[in-house]
Amino acid sequence: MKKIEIVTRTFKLDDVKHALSELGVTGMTVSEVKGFGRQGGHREVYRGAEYQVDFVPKVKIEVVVEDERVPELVREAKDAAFTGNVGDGKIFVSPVDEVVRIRTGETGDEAI
Amino acid sequence: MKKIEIVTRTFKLDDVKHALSELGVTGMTVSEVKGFGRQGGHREVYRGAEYQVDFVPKVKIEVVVEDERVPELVREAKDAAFTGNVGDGKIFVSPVDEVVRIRTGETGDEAI
Amino acid sequence: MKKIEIVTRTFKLDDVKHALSELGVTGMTVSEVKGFGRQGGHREVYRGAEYQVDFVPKVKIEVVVEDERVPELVREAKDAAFTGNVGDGKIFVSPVDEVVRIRTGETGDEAI
Amino acid sequence: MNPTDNAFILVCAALVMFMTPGLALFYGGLVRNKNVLSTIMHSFMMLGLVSVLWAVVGYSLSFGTDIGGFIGGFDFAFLNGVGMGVEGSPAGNLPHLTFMIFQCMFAVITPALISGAFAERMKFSGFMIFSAAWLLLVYAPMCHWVWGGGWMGEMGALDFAGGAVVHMSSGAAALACAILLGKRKGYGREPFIPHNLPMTILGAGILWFGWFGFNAGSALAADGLAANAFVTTHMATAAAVLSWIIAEWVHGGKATTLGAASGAVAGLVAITPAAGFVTPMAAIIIGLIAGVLCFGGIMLKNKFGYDDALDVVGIHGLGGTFGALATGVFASIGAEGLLMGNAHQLWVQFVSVVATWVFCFVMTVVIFKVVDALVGMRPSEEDEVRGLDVTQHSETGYQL
Amino acid sequence: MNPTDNAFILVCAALVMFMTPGLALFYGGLVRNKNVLSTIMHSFMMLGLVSVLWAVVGYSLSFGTDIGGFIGGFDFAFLNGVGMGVEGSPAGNLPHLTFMIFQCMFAVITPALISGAFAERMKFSGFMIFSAAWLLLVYAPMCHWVWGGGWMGEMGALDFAGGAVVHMSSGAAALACAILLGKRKGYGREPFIPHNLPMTILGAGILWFGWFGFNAGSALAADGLAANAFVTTHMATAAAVLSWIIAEWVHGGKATTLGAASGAVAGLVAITPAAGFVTPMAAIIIGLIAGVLCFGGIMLKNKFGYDDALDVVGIHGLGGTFGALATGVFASIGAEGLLMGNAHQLWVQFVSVVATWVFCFVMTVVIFKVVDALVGMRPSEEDEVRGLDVTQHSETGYQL
Amino acid sequence: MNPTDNAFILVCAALVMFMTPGLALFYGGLVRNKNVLSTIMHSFMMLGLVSVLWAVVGYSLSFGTDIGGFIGGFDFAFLNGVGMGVEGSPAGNLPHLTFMIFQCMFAVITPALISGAFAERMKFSGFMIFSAAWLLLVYAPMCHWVWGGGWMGEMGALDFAGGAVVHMSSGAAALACAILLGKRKGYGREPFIPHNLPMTILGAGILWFGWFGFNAGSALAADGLAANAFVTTHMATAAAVLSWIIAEWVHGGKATTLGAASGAVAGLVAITPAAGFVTPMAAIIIGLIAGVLCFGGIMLKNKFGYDDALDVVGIHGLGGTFGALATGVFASIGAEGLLMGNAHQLWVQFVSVVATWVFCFVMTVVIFKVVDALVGMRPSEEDEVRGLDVTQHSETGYQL
Ligand SMILES: Nc1ncnc2c1ncn2[C@@H]1O[C@H](COP(=O)(O)OP(=O)(O)O)[C@@H](O)[C@H]1O
Ligand SMILES: Nc1ncnc2c1ncn2[C@@H]1O[C@H](COP(=O)(O)OP(=O)(O)O)[C@@H](O)[C@H]1O
Ligand SMILES: Nc1ncnc2c1ncn2[C@@H]1O[C@H](COP(=O)(O)OP(=O)(O)O)[C@@H](O)[C@H]1O
Repeated sequence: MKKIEIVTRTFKLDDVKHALSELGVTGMTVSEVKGFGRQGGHREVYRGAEYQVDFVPKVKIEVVVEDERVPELVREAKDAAFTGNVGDGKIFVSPVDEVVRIRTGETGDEAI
Repeated sequence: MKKIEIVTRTFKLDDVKHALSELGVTGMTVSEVKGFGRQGGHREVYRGAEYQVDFVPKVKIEVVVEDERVPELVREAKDAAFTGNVGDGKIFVSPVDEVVRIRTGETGDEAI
Repeated sequence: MKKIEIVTRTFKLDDVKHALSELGVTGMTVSEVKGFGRQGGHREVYRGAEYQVDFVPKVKIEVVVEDERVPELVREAKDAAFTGNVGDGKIFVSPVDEVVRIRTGETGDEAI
Repeated sequence: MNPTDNAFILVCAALVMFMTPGLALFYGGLVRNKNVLSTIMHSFMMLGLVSVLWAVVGYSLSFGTDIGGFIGGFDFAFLNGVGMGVEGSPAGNLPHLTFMIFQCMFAVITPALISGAFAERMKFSGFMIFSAAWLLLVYAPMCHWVWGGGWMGEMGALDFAGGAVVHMSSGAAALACAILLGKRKGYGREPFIPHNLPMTILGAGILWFGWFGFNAGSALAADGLAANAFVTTHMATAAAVLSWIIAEWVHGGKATTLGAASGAVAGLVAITPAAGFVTPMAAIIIGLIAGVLCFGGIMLKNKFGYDDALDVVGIHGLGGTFGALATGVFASIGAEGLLMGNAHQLWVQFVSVVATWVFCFVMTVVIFKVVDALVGMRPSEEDEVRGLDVTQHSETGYQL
Repeated sequence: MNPTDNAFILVCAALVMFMTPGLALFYGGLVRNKNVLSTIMHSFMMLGLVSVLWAVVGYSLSFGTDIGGFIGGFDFAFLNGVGMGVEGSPAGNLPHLTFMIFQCMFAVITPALISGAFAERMKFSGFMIFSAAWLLLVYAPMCHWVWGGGWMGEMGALDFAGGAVVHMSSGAAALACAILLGKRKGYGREPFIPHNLPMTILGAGILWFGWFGFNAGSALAADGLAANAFVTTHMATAAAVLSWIIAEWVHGGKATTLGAASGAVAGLVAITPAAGFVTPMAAIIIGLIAGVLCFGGIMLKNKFGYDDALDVVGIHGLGGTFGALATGVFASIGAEGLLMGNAHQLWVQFVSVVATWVFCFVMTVVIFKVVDALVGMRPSEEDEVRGLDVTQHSETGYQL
Repeated sequence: MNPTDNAFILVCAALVMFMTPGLALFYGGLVRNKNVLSTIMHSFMMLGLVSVLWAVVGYSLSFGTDIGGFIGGFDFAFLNGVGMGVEGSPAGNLPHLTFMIFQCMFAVITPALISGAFAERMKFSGFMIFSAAWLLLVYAPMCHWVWGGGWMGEMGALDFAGGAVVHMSSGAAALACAILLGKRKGYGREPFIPHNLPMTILGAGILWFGWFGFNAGSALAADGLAANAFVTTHMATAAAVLSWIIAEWVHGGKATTLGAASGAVAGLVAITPAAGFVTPMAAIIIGLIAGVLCFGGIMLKNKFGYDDALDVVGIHGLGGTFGALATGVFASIGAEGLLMGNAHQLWVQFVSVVATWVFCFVMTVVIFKVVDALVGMRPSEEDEVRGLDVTQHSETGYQL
């Protein structure tokens, strides 16, 4: 099994979720993160003291899937998250050895 | 080494932490996440505008351990997080190549 | 490719980011997490009811890099995050199969 | 009509009105994130529900022509005869409308106070029906007994601004509700940590501010008595803040912010019945005792095993009771208490305390049971776990 | 000079001033995280900008010697002749300065109200210039027409505390701005969920509290009329809270916190023109209707397709209009409405409604277009997406 | 006794009391998350500690029979002789209790103001002892000098509502504390970003609102002078909001929310000594200058290298000093300043400024050193890093 991690713009969360759901993904886990990248940050000023804030709010979507579904899901997620502007983010795929569903005790592909 | 990721109900955090501590786990890292799954979400209404919120607050517990301890820890974590209702969550196990303890510079199993 | 995960003190975020940037890292993703470890927590009291809080705020920095850069980056990140006191945190290295840049569709090392 | 008194009491009425949103924040900060709106609603809705009920019939039941010392008649129903002049006004110096609206604000906050006891586990529909019934069947009689010409006032019980009418009554009701509703799911196992203490402190600040209208306004005139009530209110509160955090510090080694805020409310409650009857230095003594006493009361709560979520019993019930008795001890202005050699006053106060607790507790049990049978008081377990904001109101407090 | 009235109106002026920070919080809680400061600034800055403009020339344009029923002269520019005594004071019982500053607070909050319509997508520079122009070219004439000796007041239009001057005017301006500025990016696709409802409730509480100064103070004396306005204000608001959440509950099965807060504001708005002219029971009827009406208005909004972000049109425009007409129906104190057999009053009210909407809408369009041409009103798309706090003010609201 | 004045001053006292929770929020929003409660406590606890001290002996030291122009005697200790009538009252129109409690609220907020300088790095125990000593050894004499019959008032120094007594004194103390306590750990390296600016704005709104009680109430009567002080307060504040954000905009290209809030406080501070002595237009000039001046002062701070965490020196010290001198320039009501040809007044103001700074600075250094030796003022480095909320109070502000 593989974990697909999609780091992208916060307002794209719904689109990506929708795209993955369409393809039959029934579970995913989302976190709010701060991204540092080419997109650049902004300046903040408090009583004259300036701070450069390099981090931009992003959303990270993690979904664990069967190996064979990876290419399709990555493609669709990429399309859903795409705007074409700097800051669209990245998709990472990494190996997962085992999955357990807590409620049923199922393991492996069945547990996804 | 392996990373065990437990995504489960927020109010189960203490139970899971306790179960793992009992087995000698001395470190873990926790994040607040939002889960999408079979459990379903809820509806919100603001001045008549309805929104379907599919995400449920969950907690993600990450713990990196020696390979041989994985089965035992997964079993105990599963039991601690179990309620039997939809939404209990998942446990994912994935490979970790290297661990470094920043304070001492130790690496590998020693650093856990 | 590898993912380097650095879990460390929140106020070290800027130092680590700076150290990695110096070495040419152009992207990373940061989350606020709660750490449980040797460092210990604190007690809280609300109207006489005591709670032991075992979790300490930490920051998790995730950066995906080419295999060959791992040793150097881990070393520099370790130095940047070091204070020498309990609670400095851990660095985890794990395998990544694939990376996609959403904006361009580039994959592999190019997408980092 | 005395325009100065009118101006003063109208401003005081506005201050008392402001206490209810203040209470909403005070309570709202103490619950968990997922119940913040539900808790706020329990106070805020009283502004809507009770005010209208008050105009329709509540005021009349409280201040209409006395019927057997027990309740007022329907003469003022629908504010009939309650006008811009002083005709019929219980306070001859004030327009009848001014007197009515000042009293309205007291009626609004009293059921809101109870809601702290059942926070985080009450159905909204049940809450609304319960509160309406409670206002008419408990508050209105109590108010009549004490201030409307009923038996308690006739007996000579002293209650300057509502120790019995507002605080003991809500404290007794809180105890009944906490017992009948049962503990919150997870009570004793999961941590119940206030989700937003700055909000609670803001609420405490607003309560303190508004309470000047509550107590000084209860002089019903802008005279020296109002000044005295203002000063005793402030001094008792300040003293209770100090004594609560000292008690905490002795007990656990740390002074807490929540302790300071709780001490303030304890002091405000305890001085309420006494405000116009005692001197400022007596007020400081009352405040010092109130802070320690209510802190102790809350420490004891765990022994009893009911889940009074936000400590309404410990603060309003206990503080109000202590204040009523302390009035019987320290009264020296316009009345004489034990220290002036008048033990009888303390006895009268004691009778009023017992009668208030018994009446309010029993009536609350009855109302609770009836409403529970009608619409149910407690949400399903799943709803309680998800949080009342989403399940009762389809909203969430924060998107941060 | 009447010291009691002076004391009362000064306190009322402070209460009305407090409404503007209250509005800042009410609106601030309703927007998204990234625009909270920008939204707050839209209200808070009016305290700075409008107050100074008012002293310089605004007051004089409103209350200076009448020129053709349309505008005041420059006699009071730079507060010339506005002193500690009653000379020249439009209210002979009040120091001229007291009258001036009470009116100032009304002028401050009116343009702040409009800002709810263009929240989350307005350039700060454009906003400041627009507001300054609007104050002098729309508010000052409107204020003069109704209260300063202008034609609308002469015609006999009743507006006790600003139904036309404050609420219809800002509602009409809001409609114009919402249409001209266009929808927020993502409107209809992304969720626009209030980021901090407890803050909105706090704002509503402050507004309700301060509104006693607004309406009761508009009696300009601490008399029975003030008491009546105080009571009608409270009762209409309470009734609208109830009717709004009942409407919601009928419509969607749940009563919401935002509904309760919105109902409160709707009730406050609707009673404003009527407060001193109707009885408390009529106020309850007005409140009950206002809650349902404004809820319905907001439900309808989506059909029209303009993005009035925080529903200024639905609440202030609609509520103010209804209140003005209701005054023509229910007036019975110091004036006679339809129910007293005086259909003419309703006609007068109707004329004032139409004139106000037309004048304010047209003028706002003109001002908007000119300012847009000068400095631009809408930030770049990228700035809007990043949020106005960072891009307009180089700050973020929270670091939690 | 004048009931109107009594009503007015009681309400003003309530308003001034409300400023202290307002200050708690204003300051609380500016610190980091982990110190929000500690910072709030620094203000809130003054309501408890100072009020009781004031009743016990503080009031007497300030307003008791003058001893050598320097301090009051013990005649009013334990509020002895401070009653509901006017006997002994420094204001013959007010009940003695009313005068006492109005002054009490000033005493409460002054040490709270200082706390902004040592925010995020002060032990709670040290803070409490320091504040108690400071109240009795610095505030009480200063208050006596200016208002209690002491030498500064006798000399003819003008201080309408506390430019010297409240703002310069706390500013000078803040400077001493900031220097003696040293910089916060990480100062200049880590970002110190306000964690909750909406809370700061709310605090600023409450301060502005309450300040009407502070300044207009200082007329001690509901007369035209009160109206004047009310208006000058509002206008100076509004002007300072404008001038601060304009200065920011010229300096860095953006107007900030924190700038608007800071400008408001700067204006309020600067007009405080002048409020009853200058005209509204002079107030606008004073406000315009104050905004730019305090902004500049804060810009300069970094050059000096002390860590005045929340800019008490820059706003209260500098603003109060400027206001005191400006009073000597612009005074035209009940006194004559430089512009009326009376250069002597400016000289008197100058002497009072120098004396205030020197006395308060030196005394603060002494008190600080003694308390530091007794219990220690600064927490351990580890405690400071963890945050004062957890380490001093065993609580955390938010669970969001
Ligand atoms: N090497 C990396 N490791 C982890 N996260 C990354 C990496 N590179 C980019 N990211 C994440 O992707 C986000 C977008 O990257 P950015 O360079 O701004 O734009 P783009 O993806 O369009 O080139 C970043 O904010 C960061 O969260
Ligand atoms: N394939 C997946 N990848 C990542 N997270 C998942 C996946 N499936 C489920 N989850 C996480 O587990 C949580 C619980 O899953 P859910 O389907 O609601 O219940 P259950 O685990 O009892 O079947 C989800 O909210 C989500 O956070
Ligand atoms: N085995 C582990 N798995 C995941 N996270 C860990 C593990 N051990 C430690 N951590 C993280 O590292 C942080 C620091 O660890 P701690 O034991 O307190 O100090 P140190 O790293 O100096 O020994 C913890 O708060 C936790 O977030």
